[in-house]
Amino acid sequence: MLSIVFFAQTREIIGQGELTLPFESAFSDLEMLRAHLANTNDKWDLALTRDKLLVAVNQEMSPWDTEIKDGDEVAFFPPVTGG
Amino acid sequence: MLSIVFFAQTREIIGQGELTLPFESAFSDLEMLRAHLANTNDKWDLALTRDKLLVAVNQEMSPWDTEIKDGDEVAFFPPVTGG
Amino acid sequence: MISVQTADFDIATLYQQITARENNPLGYGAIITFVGKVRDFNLEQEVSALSLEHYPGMTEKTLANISQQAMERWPIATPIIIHRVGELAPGDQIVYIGVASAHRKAAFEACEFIIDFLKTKAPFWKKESNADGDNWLNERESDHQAADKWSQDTSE
Amino acid sequence: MISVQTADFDIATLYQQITARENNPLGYGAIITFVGKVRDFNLEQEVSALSLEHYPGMTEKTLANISQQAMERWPIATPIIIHRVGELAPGDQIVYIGVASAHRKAAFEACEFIIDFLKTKAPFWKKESNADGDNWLNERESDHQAADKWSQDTSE
Repeated sequence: MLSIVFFAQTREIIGQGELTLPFESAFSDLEMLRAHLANTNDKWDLALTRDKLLVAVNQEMSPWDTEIKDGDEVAFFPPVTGG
Repeated sequence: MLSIVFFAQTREIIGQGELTLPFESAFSDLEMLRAHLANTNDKWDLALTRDKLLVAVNQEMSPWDTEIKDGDEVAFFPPVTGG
Repeated sequence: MISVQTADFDIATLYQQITARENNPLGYGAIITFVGKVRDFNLEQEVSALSLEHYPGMTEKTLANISQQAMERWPIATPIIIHRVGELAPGDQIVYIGVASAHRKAAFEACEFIIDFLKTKAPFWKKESNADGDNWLNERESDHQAADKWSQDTSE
Repeated sequence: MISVQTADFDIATLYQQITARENNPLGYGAIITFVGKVRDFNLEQEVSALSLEHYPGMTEKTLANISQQAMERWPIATPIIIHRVGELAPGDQIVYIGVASAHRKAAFEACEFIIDFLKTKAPFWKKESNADGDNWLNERESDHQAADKWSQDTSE
């Protein structure tokens, strides 16, 4: 299983904060996973537009070509604005 | 009158913190005043060695060629070490 | 010390901690602190509330990593980094960074490095509420420039 | 606010003052503070006491001038500068500088500018007492370099 989490605007547009997904080789890297999720519907497509979207694997910021594996936690979120 | 004050090592070597002196045109700039005071005795000469000595006129750090006038307050002291 | 919390923090208590012997075994005497607060009165637009979301777990890891990087780069005691989350009001404290060193330049640099990296790397998101509704804040280019300068800067 | 005093200072009270509306009318939310303390435990040589002499009158004028320069150079609220004089013990606080700005970079720079100039321009002198007797501290070249860099630095 993959654990997927969303934060801030991304979470709000999608309308949920988390989901789990059986791992498939069809989305074995972050870009493939993003495209797969964006395909869900128009809202998900908007929320997961790659422009300015950030992604973390197992709580580490990662580039889009990062490979993922069963059991990973993947987070999608907009640029951070703390401090 | 000139009011002369000394601080820190300068004060300790000279053995006094202040004095007043009738103003004379013979020491109309800071270097002339320093030389005049240094002439007092060996201790004053040592304390007022120009190397690393700083001088302020009316509580403003001043270069050695600054002219002084009757009524000024002149301070001699070593480099500052606060903070 | 790292803490992500909803509760407010007390700068006097944190100052005691940063100077306490267990945190600062060499008795470093130069202490720099940074506090960031919600803007109290904004002349252009009244901000009535601020909501801070974060990514639990990743936030703490990121802050610990930034703290570690600062300690490898400068001769400092363990920094204190506190960041609040949840609902905040104008004037409320948001973030505290405390750094002690024997050298003030190192303490200034390490403190600025930590806040610059926190602003661009730590997963916090701010949402402002005002008369016009809610707005997620945009990232600021100036924050990225501030963080980037630490990769180019080769001075101590 | 400038104060040269024998009494200790309380950083919590000073923090309230730097953020208070009368001092910080625009509600600046980035607050940097610097505290310098007498080294508490020196591995090389035990310092048992520190005596701070100053030039009354000139000290206050110099600090007011440094404060004014900082306010002309950066968009900051009135800085707070406190410096103690007289007899101090290891661990005692010596100096406090508090600066508030809307921009953290301005607050960091102004705070560092003030302490760099204080160290090289304000008429304070430190005398350390240890097992070997009394020693007036020497000026440090690094302090002069730190102050000089503000004349060369043309960045904001």
